[in-house]
Amino acid sequence: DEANEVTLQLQWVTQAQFAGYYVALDKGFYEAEGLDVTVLAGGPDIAPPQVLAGGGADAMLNWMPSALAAREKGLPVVNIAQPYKTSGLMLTCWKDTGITSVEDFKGRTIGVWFFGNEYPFLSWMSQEGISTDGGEDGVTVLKQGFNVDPLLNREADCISTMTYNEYGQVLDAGVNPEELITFKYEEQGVATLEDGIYVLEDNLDDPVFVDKMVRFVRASMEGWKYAEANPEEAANIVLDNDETGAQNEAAQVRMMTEVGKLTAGSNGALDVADYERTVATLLAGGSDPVISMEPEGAWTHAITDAALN
Amino acid sequence: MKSILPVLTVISAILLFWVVCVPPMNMHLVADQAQRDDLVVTPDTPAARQEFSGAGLALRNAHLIPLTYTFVRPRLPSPHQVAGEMYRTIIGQKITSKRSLVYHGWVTLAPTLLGFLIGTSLGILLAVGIVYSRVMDKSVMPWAIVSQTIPILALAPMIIVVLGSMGIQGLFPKSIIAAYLSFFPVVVGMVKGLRSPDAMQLDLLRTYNASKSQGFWALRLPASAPYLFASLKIGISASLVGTIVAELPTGAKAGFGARMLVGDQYGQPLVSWAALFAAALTAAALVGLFSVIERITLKRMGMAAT
Amino acid sequence: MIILYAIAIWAAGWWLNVKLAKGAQSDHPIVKILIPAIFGITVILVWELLVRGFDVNPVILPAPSSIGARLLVEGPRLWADFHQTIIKGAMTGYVIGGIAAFGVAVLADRSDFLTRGILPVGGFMAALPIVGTAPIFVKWLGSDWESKAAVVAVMVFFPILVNTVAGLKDTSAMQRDLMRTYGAGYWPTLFKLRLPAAMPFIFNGLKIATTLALIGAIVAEFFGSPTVGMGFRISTSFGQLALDMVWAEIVVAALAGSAFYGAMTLIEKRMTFWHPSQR
Amino acid sequence: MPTVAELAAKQLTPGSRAAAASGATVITARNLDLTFQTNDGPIHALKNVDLDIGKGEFVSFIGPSGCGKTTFLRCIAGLETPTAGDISVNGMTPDEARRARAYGYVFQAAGLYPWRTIGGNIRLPLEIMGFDKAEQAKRIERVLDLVDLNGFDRKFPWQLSGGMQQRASIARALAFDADILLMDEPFGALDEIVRDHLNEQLLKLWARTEKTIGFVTHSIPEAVYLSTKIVVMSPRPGRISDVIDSPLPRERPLEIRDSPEFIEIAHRVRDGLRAGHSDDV
Amino acid sequence: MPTVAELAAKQLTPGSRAAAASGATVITARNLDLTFQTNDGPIHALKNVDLDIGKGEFVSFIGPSGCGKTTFLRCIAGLETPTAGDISVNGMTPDEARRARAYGYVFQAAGLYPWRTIGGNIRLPLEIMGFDKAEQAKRIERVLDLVDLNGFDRKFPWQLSGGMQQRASIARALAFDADILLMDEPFGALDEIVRDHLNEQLLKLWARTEKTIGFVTHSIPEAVYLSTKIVVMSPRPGRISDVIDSPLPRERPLEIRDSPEFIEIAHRVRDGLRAGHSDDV
Ligand SMILES: Nc1ncnc2c1ncn2[C@@H]1O[C@H](COP(=O)(O)OP(=O)(O)OP(=O)(O)O)[C@@H](O)[C@H]1O
Ligand SMILES: Nc1ncnc2c1ncn2[C@@H]1O[C@H](COP(=O)(O)OP(=O)(O)OP(=O)(O)O)[C@@H](O)[C@H]1O
Ligand SMILES: Cc1ncc(C[n+]2csc(CCO)c2C)c(N)n1
Ligand SMILES: [Mg+2]
Ligand SMILES: [Mg+2]
Repeated sequence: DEANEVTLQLQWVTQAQFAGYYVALDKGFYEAEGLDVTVLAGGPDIAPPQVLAGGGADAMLNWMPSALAAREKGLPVVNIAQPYKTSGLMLTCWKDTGITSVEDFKGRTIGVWFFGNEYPFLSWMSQEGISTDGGEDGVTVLKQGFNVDPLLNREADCISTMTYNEYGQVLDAGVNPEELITFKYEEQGVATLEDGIYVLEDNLDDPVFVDKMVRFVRASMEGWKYAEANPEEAANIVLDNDETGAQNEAAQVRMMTEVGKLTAGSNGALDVADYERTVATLLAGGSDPVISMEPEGAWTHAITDAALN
Repeated sequence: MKSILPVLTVISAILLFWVVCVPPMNMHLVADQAQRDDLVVTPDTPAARQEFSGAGLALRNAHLIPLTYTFVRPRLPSPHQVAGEMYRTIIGQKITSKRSLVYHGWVTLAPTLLGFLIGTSLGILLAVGIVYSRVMDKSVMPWAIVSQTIPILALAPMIIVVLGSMGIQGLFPKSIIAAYLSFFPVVVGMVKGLRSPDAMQLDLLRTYNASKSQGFWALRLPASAPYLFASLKIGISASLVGTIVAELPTGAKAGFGARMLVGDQYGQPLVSWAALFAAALTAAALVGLFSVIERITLKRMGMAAT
Repeated sequence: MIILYAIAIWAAGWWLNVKLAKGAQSDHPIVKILIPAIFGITVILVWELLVRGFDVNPVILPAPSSIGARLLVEGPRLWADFHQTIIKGAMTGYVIGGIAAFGVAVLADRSDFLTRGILPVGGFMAALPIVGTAPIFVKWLGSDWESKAAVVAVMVFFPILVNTVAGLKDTSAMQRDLMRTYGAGYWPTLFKLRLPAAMPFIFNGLKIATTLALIGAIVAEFFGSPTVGMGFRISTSFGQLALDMVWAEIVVAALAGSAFYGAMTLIEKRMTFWHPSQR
Repeated sequence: MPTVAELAAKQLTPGSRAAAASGATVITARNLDLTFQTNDGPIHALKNVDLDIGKGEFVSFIGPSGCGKTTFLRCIAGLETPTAGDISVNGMTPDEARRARAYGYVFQAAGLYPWRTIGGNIRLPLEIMGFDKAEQAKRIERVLDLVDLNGFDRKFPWQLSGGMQQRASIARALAFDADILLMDEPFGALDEIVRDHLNEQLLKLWARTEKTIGFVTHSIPEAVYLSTKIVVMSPRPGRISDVIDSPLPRERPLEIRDSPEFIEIAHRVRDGLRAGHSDDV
Repeated sequence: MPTVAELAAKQLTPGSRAAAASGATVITARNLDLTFQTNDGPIHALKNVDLDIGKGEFVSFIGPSGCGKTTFLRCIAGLETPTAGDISVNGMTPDEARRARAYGYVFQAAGLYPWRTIGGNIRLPLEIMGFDKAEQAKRIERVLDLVDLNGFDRKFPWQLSGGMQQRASIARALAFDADILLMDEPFGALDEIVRDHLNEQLLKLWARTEKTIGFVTHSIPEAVYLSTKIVVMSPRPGRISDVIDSPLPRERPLEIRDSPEFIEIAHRVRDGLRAGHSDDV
């Protein structure tokens, strides 16, 4: 029934990046809250905000830059919880290219994810005053596909990686960490919030929906904390839920371990300071900022306040 | 049957070419790895090796060539690697297992067949409309052509969201994409087929004062049978491609398309290659099935004389 | 109410077309263009009306008017994308694939053995879905247009091959015997009989290949590209929920595709004027 | 060589056919005009065509290519609408007559549907006209018998020789009870011997039934051999240039073609033809 | 009706053609046998065929459908290889003769290449045989003149009537200097008047040139009218059942067809044909 059904749209395929939700599902945490939760896997052509707008899901996971951009586009999404405290996004470069600092990016080729995931990179570069249109003083940007081949093939000098996934893919390909140099957004001071839970603003006027979300966030956070504590079990739960049968255990355990580091600092409630840093980064986008004005009402503590007490 | 030997010959030639290509294609990666494993590699830095072509590097490092055939993360896997992966995932697994390509094949096949059914029915209906109505002929046909110039992978996510917002999920959205790709060859073929009766065959029915529907069932439809089968064979493989394309924006959960994507993302090229070949084999089998049905039907209709 | 309006517009468009199609001038070239145009305009009007009337979120389906606005404003960018994807990617691939298919067809045609061997294997290759081949070519040839051209070349190869092979065989026994009575060898027979006779078939293949070429080049960009190109723009704008830009690119793709197809049809008309279907 | 008189003496039952032929007119064409509009301008296919065909007559149409023979036959069958003039069939318009199933039409080529067996082809008009199964079977058997094709009903057209296919298409036209049989060069593609054979058969059939037959041919001997009336047409615009009533007796062995009377008529037809034939072949 | 004697008297230059006809044999077939292997088993298309054709002769082949006329013509042209027996053309094998451009072959249908103009079609063999441009143009003009098609060289085949196409295909066969003209039912699809006209033209052409002509037809009058020698064939297996040397004079107005001599030969041909014709049409 309406009051207890929740559909969650992920932003990528089934993997330990979303372990908390699968654990909550598998361990019956949702059930214990009386919820009937459907987790929709994502993929390369799924824009979670659009799914939300179309009514295909009640809640979505999204990176905050993308969510705020959607908000400016006229799709009022609101952050109701933020299980990820820390950003896992980084650039990974070959050390033998001689890159040691951001300044050295000039004249290089860098792989970037697009599809709404390019905002952090673009903000960073514009803060550094580096053009993204190529040339001697700018970087040449490649739209990176779904693998790390551009780096391995040396088509790109650097590519975007997540600490928990693509970086591991590079290592799995036989590369030693010493061959690489990484630039974490977190360390560069341009970190933006990742993997928050968002809903449509209108829905928050509906007490039934709010109640549903309160229970959902509570159970999800329970799932996350369980996953952090039991990475191997969590990874296996993710594997059970992976219908492609192509994931392997070692990679998921590693991913879960890395993800645990990112979620560890969060109890689910959005840290307003993090939010403000994210907004500031995005607004600082120079001539072409990701968002043009300070958003309003883009987050609420209402759900987490109720959920965590 | 007469084709077996020629096909085998061509396949052998392609395999040979393939095998020859493996060392140059993989040599850079293999050399990088060999160096990490403390083997002798010339030249001895990756950056220096970038200056050489794959073939040039292979000639300089002949001792590494065998490694190119067994490399775990090849740019071009060797044929036996693909065959091995296919064996493991087709024969070596229970067909209900998520690791079985048979299971994924079925996940892809079901929407393919449904989509093909929808696309074919729609295509035939449109063709009938176009043949019997001047207005439809003149107004719909150009747009049917335009529809095929629209990149489906761009439309697919939107179609899926719109259907999703109507609460339709699972098999059906993929079938719609499959249908979108398969209706066109059917329309084109059936319009040709339904128009294939010559003036004399049509006039014969006029002398009987036959009705339009009698003309359809007794003349136009049977006359279009050969065209229909030709279209069906194109349509079914288009439908399969449509489903695989649609597997990405529907949440790449299972099916050949999901295997290709996930294999690619997690650095398992063999998973992708096996899924790719399995998909092509499935298409070949479906086309073969229709060829058999075609032969039987046309024979019973007395049209397979020569 | 809105639905009623939509139905009314639809009915009006249809009525106009029925009049035109049944009218005495229905074979006039202008009318031939007018009828599908009216059909298209009707669809667009109904679309605009429904989107506005039902207040459809532009993130789901933008109104034709906003797509039109994008087309006007984003001209230079659309042109750059078109140049990257269609001119560099699709056209190059189309030419390479076409020439390769043609060459293989002529080769296969020399012996029945080769034909029997090559056609099924070519059919198998044609069934390789683009979702699988595109990442491989991007991996091999890099993210720029070369990999797109390769994807396109593979996609167009088979339809052109099959049609050319069928065309080269489409000579009557009498036409071939005539050449034999002249004691003509392989090459004169190829150039004076088989190739001209194959033209209608070859064009059939070339026309099918036009739409494939476009789709191939665009879709391959989803798997890696520079920051320009129609596929890049579609995917990126879609991620940014700029659906009007997505549709603007789709409109460009459809226009380019139809123009390409139309151009092929025109060339076909000129080159195969002698064929009954063109008279 | 037997003379016409001798042949006439052999004729045993002249009365019945003569009576039939002398019956009421079945087809009346008055001042028929037909112009086709084409891209290259109008083509005047029929001009001022006047003709009466009596019940039970066998009328041949002969004339150079493009003189309107087929067009006129199609007008009779209501497949073409004259641009001016009147045509009536049994007092009805051709369209009405068609709805009343007045016509059996045999096209120049056999035109059998290749996906139907011989039996299936003959069944086609019967199905369309709604005969019941039993009746269909009975009629198919009867007409197959009539054209000497018993035992071939399960064969497909391509399994038969050209001549047999042609006979099957005649059987198809005979399967339902059309009063008027229209045949457009039915034997055009056959060799002379087969043609002779089929000509004899056709005459026998005509003798057995009461049908009115309109028959287009390019062959002068064929026209003379078969007809009670020969209509010579000439082209540009298509019109009737001569109508010859045959004095030949109704029973006609093949040898009659060597009789002087026969040759006499053939001469007249040939002269009529040559006059109408412009030399731009 | 003029008698043969009267006609012969009109003949002004009988000597030249008679001399040509009495020349050396050009084509010799000895004990020719040809069996086609098909899915349904072997078909014995030619059996024990013996024939000599002298230089300048006009030989017609006539016989029921499937008796091997086309097959025999194709053997002469080296398009088909006999399974047994010997055939020689000018002392060479047919293959060698073909390479020496001995043949002009006219197929049953015109078989013009639709993508070439009439002129282009006639140019085709000239291009293949490597004539230079000027020579090509000269010859095209000459043969177009010969078949009365001047002014049509820029037209495409479909813009011409069937008869004109047929003449173009004859022109194509005449454009290069083949000694032997082989024609397979070239006038099969034409109406009687056009046919008469072309028959006359063909005879004139033959009279003008020294060609040896092999001619397949279904029409008895045509065979008798044209030939110096009529070869009657019969089927299953295909063999020669009669060879008739025509006593008709070489100059033949169309009226000769009504002469008793003509009818006499026609009778003999018809009898020969009927004997060979089994009644399974
Ligand atoms: N549907 C049509 N449209 C235009 N012109 C036509 C059409 N049908 C026939 N004609 C023209 O009308 C004239 C008479 O044609 P018709 O077919 O009646 O001739 P015919 O006497 O039957 O000739 P044939 O002996 O070649 O069959 C011809 O010039 C022909 O080109
Ligand atoms: N290529 C072939 N393969 C098999 N059988 C053939 C082939 N060509 C001819 N035949 C058979 O050989 C026999 C003689 O054929 P041919 O074409 O010489 O006859 P024809 O006398 O020219 O007949 P028509 O008057 O019908 O043209 C026929 O039974 C025919 O079916
Ligand atoms: C088309 C497309 N490209 C990139 C991302 C970015 N992204 C967000 S989460 C994630 C998983 C990392 O392992 C990735 C790649 C996306 N969602 N869709
Ligand atoms: Mg006609
Ligand atoms: Mg023949």
